Amino acid sequence: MIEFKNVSVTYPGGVKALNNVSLDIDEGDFVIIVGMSGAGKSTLLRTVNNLVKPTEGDVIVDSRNVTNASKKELKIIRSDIGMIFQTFNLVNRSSVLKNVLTGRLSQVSSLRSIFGLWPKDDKEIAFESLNKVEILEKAYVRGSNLSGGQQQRVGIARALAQKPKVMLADEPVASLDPITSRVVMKYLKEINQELGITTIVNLHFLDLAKEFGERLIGLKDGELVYDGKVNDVSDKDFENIYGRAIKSSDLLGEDD
Amino acid sequence: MIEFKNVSVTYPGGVKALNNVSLDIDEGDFVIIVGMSGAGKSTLLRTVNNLVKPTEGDVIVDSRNVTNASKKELKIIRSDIGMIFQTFNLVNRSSVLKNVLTGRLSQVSSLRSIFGLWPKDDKEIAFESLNKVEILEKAYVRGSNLSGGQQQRVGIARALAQKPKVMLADEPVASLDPITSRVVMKYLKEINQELGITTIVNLHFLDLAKEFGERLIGLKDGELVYDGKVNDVSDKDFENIYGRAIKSSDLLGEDD
Amino acid sequence: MIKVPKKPLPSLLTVIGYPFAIALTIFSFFQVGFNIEDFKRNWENRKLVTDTLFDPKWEWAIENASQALLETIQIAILASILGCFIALPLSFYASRATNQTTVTYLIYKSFLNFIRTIPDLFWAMLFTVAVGLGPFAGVLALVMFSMAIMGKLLSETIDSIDLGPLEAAKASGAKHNQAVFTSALPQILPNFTAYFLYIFELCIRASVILGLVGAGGVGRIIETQRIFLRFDRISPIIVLILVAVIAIEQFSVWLRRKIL
Amino acid sequence: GGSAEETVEEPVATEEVETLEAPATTAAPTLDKIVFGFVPSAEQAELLDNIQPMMKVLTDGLGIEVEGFVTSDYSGLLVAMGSGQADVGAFATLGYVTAMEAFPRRFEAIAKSVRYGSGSYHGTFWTTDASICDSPPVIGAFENINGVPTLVTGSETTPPDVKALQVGWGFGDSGLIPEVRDGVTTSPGLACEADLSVMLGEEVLFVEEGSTSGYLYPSLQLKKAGIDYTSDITQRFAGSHDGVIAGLYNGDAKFGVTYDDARRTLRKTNADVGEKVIAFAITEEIPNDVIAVRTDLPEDIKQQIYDILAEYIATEEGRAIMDEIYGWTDLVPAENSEFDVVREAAEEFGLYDD
Amino acid sequence: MKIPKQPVNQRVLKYLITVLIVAGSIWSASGLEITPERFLSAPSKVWILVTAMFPLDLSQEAIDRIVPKVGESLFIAWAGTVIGAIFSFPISFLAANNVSLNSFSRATKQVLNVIRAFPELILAFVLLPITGLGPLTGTLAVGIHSIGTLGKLSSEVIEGIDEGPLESIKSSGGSKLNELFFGVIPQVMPTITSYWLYRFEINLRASAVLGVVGAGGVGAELINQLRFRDFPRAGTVLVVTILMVLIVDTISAAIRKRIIKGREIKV
Ligand SMILES: Nc1ncnc2c1ncn2[C@@H]1O[C@H](COP(=O)(O)OP(=O)(O)OP(=O)(O)O)[C@@H](O)[C@H]1O
Ligand SMILES: Nc1ncnc2c1ncn2[C@@H]1O[C@H](COP(=O)(O)OP(=O)(O)OP(=O)(O)O)[C@@H](O)[C@H]1O
Ligand SMILES: [Mg+2]
Ligand SMILES: [Mg+2]
Repeated sequence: MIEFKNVSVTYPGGVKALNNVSLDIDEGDFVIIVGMSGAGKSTLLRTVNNLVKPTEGDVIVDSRNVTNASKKELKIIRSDIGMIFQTFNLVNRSSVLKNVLTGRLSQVSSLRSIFGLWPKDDKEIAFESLNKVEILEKAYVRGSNLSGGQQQRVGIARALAQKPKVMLADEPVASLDPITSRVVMKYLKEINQELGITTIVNLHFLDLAKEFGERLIGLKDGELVYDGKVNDVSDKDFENIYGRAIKSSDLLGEDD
Repeated sequence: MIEFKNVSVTYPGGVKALNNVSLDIDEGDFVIIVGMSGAGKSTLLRTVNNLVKPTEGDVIVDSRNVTNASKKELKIIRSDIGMIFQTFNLVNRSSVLKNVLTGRLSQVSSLRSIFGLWPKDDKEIAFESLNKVEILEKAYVRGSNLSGGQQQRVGIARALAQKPKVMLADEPVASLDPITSRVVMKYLKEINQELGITTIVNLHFLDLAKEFGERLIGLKDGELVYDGKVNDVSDKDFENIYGRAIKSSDLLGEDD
Repeated sequence: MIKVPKKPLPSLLTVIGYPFAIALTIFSFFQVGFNIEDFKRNWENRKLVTDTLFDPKWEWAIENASQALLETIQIAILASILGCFIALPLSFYASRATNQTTVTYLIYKSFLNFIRTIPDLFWAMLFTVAVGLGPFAGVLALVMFSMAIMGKLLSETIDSIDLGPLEAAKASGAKHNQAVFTSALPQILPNFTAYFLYIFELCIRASVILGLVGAGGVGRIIETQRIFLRFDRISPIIVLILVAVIAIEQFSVWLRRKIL
Repeated sequence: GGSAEETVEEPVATEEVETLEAPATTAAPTLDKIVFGFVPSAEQAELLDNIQPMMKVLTDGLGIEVEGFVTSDYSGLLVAMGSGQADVGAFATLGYVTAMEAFPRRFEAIAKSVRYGSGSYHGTFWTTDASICDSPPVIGAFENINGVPTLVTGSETTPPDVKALQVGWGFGDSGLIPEVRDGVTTSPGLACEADLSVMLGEEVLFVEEGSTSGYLYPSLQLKKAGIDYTSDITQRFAGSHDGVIAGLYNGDAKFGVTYDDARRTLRKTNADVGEKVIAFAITEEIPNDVIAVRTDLPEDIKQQIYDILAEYIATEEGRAIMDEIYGWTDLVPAENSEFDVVREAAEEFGLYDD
Repeated sequence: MKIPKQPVNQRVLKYLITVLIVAGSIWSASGLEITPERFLSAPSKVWILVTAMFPLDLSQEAIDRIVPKVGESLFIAWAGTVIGAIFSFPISFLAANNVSLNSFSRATKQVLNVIRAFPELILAFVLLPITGLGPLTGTLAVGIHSIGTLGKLSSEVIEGIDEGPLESIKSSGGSKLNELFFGVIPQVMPTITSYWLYRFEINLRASAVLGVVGAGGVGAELINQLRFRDFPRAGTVLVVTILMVLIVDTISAAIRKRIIKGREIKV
C-alpha cells in the first residue's frame, strides 16, 4: 500500500532528516514509529503525502508514485490520506466547526464550500468526529480559545472527518490526558480494524505502542534501525533506537 | 511559598476554568498537577505568575500578593518564576540562542539586550541550559526549523536559563521521547532538590508522576478534587479526577 | 443521535455593518454620478490625453528632470529613514499588545493619529514657512508623513502578533522594553521592512505634492508640464519613477529573502 | 464650427485633418446642458458660491441649464473643453494660449475682461533690500504709461493713482481709503526705482514656470535688459504668488517677482508687508483673463453667451458680482492678435517645443 | 560542552543593512542646505501661522461651504476605495508568490507597479475626456490608484501567512481554491480589511489634488484657503478634516479589534 524506496530528505539548512529509508506498509496495517526527538519521524510521515518532497528516492502510495505525481493526481491521492499534525495547524481565527469541515473540502464543490453551504451530510460527519474526540460542545468556539489538548483533538477530528484510506498521525495524543489518549488511540485502532484504514502513528509512549500497535518502526538520526513486531522488541533494539538502555517504565503494562 | 486563596477564573467567553481553588505549596515542594484535557491545569499554572488574572480570590507567592501586585513588583516576582509553556511560545524567526537568552532578560540592562550586547556570563548560562536539554548544536538555528520535541526543549532551556526560585512546567515533556522526557524530568527534580526550587508540573503521564512527584493535585472541571501524596492515590481518586476508572497502563512501574 | 450545540446568532456586525456598507456604497456611486450611458457616449474621446501621454519625449525629460529626480530620491531616502525609525518605537507604545498602560497608550496612539489626520500638503506648507523654501522643508514634511503611515501600519501589525513569546519573556520577569525588543520586534521585522520600502515609494510619489508648495524635487516639473498639458513630457518622468520603484521592489524582495 | 478660421491663425495642414473629425462634435450631439468652468483668480477663494447668480442669469437667458464648475487650475478645464466635456471657460491668457497649442481649433475667445479700468496687467519685481534703490522708497506704485514703466507716488492718506489694487488701501464709500484690520493699519506699499542689474548674481524667487506674470514676462524683461535669466541669477520657485511674498518677507531671498500687487494676500497676517517688500520695477503689459468657448458650440449660442454676460455686467448687480469674482468691471470682445505676445513669450521658453 | 559557531552571513547581513541606512542618510542629507539658523527661527514662524488660524471661522457661510465638501470627499473616497478593494482583492492573490504561480506573481506585481506609477492626478487627466469634470473622474482616478497600492500591500500580507493550516488542507486533498478560502482568507482578512479602511482614510485626504478636475472636496478647499491666506477658514477646514479622519479611524479600529479578537461565544 505504502512503499518507501530509498527515501532521503535533506532540509535547506543542510540537516539530513531522512537517510536512505526503505519500507513497505501493507493495506490495513497499524504501524507505530518511534525515535528520539529530531530523529525524523515527522519528516517520514510528511513524505507520504508529499508535504515534504524527498530529495532522493520515491514514495509510492496505492501504486501511485507520490514524489512525481502531477498536481491533480496529488490532490486525489491526498484526499485519501488523513493527517493529524504535531503542531495542530488550526486556523486560529476560524471556529472549531469550520476547522473540522476543512477535512471535507475534497468532497464538496468549491462553490458550496466558499459560500458556506455545506451539505447536511458533511456537517453531520464533522459533528460526529467532534463527538468522537469528546469536544462537540466547543463547535462554535474559535480555535485560539481552546486548551492545548482541545486544540489537538480538533486536529484529530479534522482528520477523522476526511474519512481517509490512510491515516497519518503525528503524535496525536502528546497533549492529552491518559484517558482521552486511550479514547483517541482506541478509536484510531477501531477504524483501522473495521474500515481497514492503513494507519501510521508517531508515538512517544511505548505502553501505548505496545497496547495498540502491531508493527513498530524505529528511527535514529534519519535511519531505519528497527522494523518488526512490537512485542518482539528487545532491550538491544531499544538501545539502538534511543541510544541507551530502556527502563522498565518506558515500556509497560497492558489494557485491562 | 505559594498560596491559592479561593481562586476562580472565568474566561471572557464565560468558560469557568477554575472554580474556588485553595491550595498551599511549600518551598521546595515538587508538585504534579493532573486532570483531563480542559480541566484547568494550564490556567492554574498561569495564575501563579499572573499571566491569567484570577477573576476572584488571591494568589500569594513568597508572601507577596501576585493578584494585585504593582507592575514593578510583578516584574520582580516574575523574575523568580520560570515557566515552561505547553505551546512553547518561541519567537519562530529568532535563533534558538536568542530565544533562550530571553530567559536572562530580567538580569540584563535594557540597553544591552536591545543592542544584543549580552554579557558573556549570560551567554554561557544560555549555552549550558541548551546543553542540559541536549540541543546545544542547534543554538544558531531558527526556531521554526526545529522538530516539535526540539522546540519544546528550547522552551525548557529558556526557563532553566532564568535560574528561578519557582518553576512552572506546563506539560514539559509532552512532545518528547521517553528517554529525553526522563532526562528533562530528572533535571527538574535535581534542581528542585539541590537548589530547593519549588516546582509545579502539569503532567499527563502517571508513571512519570509517580516516579518524580511527591505531591499530586487533581483538577476536574476547574475544581480541586485531589490533593495528597502521589503514592496514596486510590482508584477511587482517579475516578474522581478522570471521570472513569484508571487502567493499569495509566499508572505504572518504577525507575530501575 | 448526538447533541449538537446551537449555532450562535449572527453578530451585530453582520446584521448592521454589512447592509450599511452596501447601502453607503450604492449611495456613494449614485452621488458621484456613476453612469454607464455617459461612458459609452464619450468613449471616443479616450485618446485625447493618451495620444500625447504615450508619445514620451525622452531627451527633454533626461535633460531637464534627472537632477530634480535625484533630489527627490534624496529627500525620500532621508525622510523615510527618519520617519520610519522614529515611528518604530512609537508604534510599540501605540499598540494594545505591547502597551497595557491605558494612559500612555492613548497618548501615543492619539499622537500618531493626530499627525496622520493632517494632510501632507499642510505639513509641507507649514515647513516651508518654518525653515524656508527648498528640499529641507520637503524632508521635514515627508518625515511627518512617513511617521504617520508607519505608526499606523506598524502599530496595527503589532496588535496582531503572536503574544506567546512576549508572554514567555514577561513570565521570566523581563522589563517591558526588553520583552518587546526580544520577542515582539523579530516578529514584525519583515513587516517593518516591507512598510519601510512602501513608504519610501510613497515619499518619492509625494514629491509631486511637495512641488506645489516649492518644497523641492521633481514634483515642480511635473506640475509645470501638466499645466501646459505636456503629457508627452510627463510620461517619461513617470517611467523614470517607475524604474526607481521597480528597483526598490527588487531590492526589497532580495532583502526579505535574506531576512525571512 | 464655422468660425474656426477667425481664431486659429496658422492652421497646419496635418492638424487640420485631425481637428476636422473633432471628437467633441460627435460627443455632444444635443445641448441639454452647458458646462461653464472657472479657475479661481488670486484673490477669490469663494468662487463657487458667487458664480451661482451668474449661472442663473445665463440659464434664464439661454433656456438651457448652465452648470458652473470651479477647477483649481486651468489645465483640467482645458482638457474638459477640448473633449467637449465643458463648453465655456474663464481663465488667464496663458491658459488660452496653451489650449490653442494643445487642441488647435477647438477654442475660441469670445471676451476679454477689463479690470480696474484696464484690459491688461503686469508682473512686479520686488526686493527687501532698500539699499539697492536709486533713491529711498516712497509710498507709490508702478504703472506702464504709454508703454513706459512709471513710478506714481501717493501719500499716507491718498493712494497712488494707478489702475490696480494696492496693499494698504481698501474700499470705502469715497473710493480707496487706508486699510485697517483688527485695529491695525496696514502699511501702504512702498516702491522705488532701481535697475534690474541689481539682481545680478542674486537668488530670485519666481512663482512657477507656468506663471505669466510670475515667471515668463519677468524673465523676458531680464533678457531684454541683457541679463541671462538662467545663468546670471539663481532661480528659485515658491509655487505661488504669495509664496514668493512670504519667502521674501521671511528672508529666504532678497528678490522676487509676482503679479501686482501680490503683497495684499499676506497683509492679513503681516500688516507691515507693504513696507518690507518693496516694488522696484514692472514688466510689460499682459492681456487680462478671457472667456473662451468650444469652437463647435452653435454660433448663436456663442453670441448669446457674450450678449448675456455683457448685458449682465452692465447692470448694477452684475457688475458688483463680476467685480467680486474676478475684479472684472467690464467685458470687451477679444482680439486674437493680443494673445500673440503671450504665445511668443511662451515659445521663447520652449513650452511648446517638441 | 562544544559551543557551535555563529554562521557568518547572519552577522554580515546585519552590518550591511546598517551601513546601507547610514550611508544613504548621509548622502541624502548632504544635498539639503540644512543650517542651524533655519531650525532656530522655525518655531516662532510656525507659531505665527498656527495662531493665525484662531479663532476659527465658524460663520454660517463658512459652514455652508465646507459641509458639502465633506460629503463630496466622503463619497469620492468611499466609492474609490470600494473600487480599489473589489479589484485589488483577487489581484493580490495573483500577485502573492506563495499562492500564485511564480511567473504570474511576477507579472501581476509589475502591473501593480505600473498602476501605482501613475499619480492620481495624471489618471484623472486620462479619464477626463471620457467622464468630464466632476466627482466621477476623481472617484475613478482614486479607485484605480487604490487598486495599485492595495494590491501591493495585500499581496504582501498573503505572502506572510502561517503555512500550517494550508498544509492541513493540502494534506486532506483540498484544492488550491480550498486552501485560499479556508487557509489563507481567514488569516489575512483582518489585516486586509484594515488596509481597506486605511486606504479609505488616505483617499479622504488625497482628493485634494483632484481640485483640478473640479472634485477636490475638503482637501482642495484647504489648499484654496491656504493659498488665499484665509487662515481662520483654513483652520476650520483643517479641524473638519481632522475630525473626519478621527471618526473614520475610530470606526475602523473597532472593526479591526472585533476581527482580531473574534466575538465571544457563550458555550
Ligand atoms: N483564552 C481563552 N478563552 C476562552 N476560554 C479558554 C481560554 N483558554 C482556555 N480556555 C478554556 O478554559 C478551560 C481550561 O483550559 P486550560 O487551558 O486551563 O486546560 P488544561 O487543563 O490545560 O487542558 P489541556 O490538558 O488540554 O492543556 C478549557 O475549557 C478551555 O477551552
Ligand atoms: N523546516 C526545517 N528546516 C530545517 N531543518 C528541519 C526542518 N524541519 C525539521 N528539521 C530538522 O530535521 C530533523 C528531523 O526533524 P523531524 O521533525 O522529522 O523530527 P521528529 O522525529 O519528528 O522529532 P520530534 O519528536 O521532536 O517531533 C531535526 O533535526 C530538525 O531540526
Ligand atoms: Mg515531530
Ligand atoms: Mg493546558
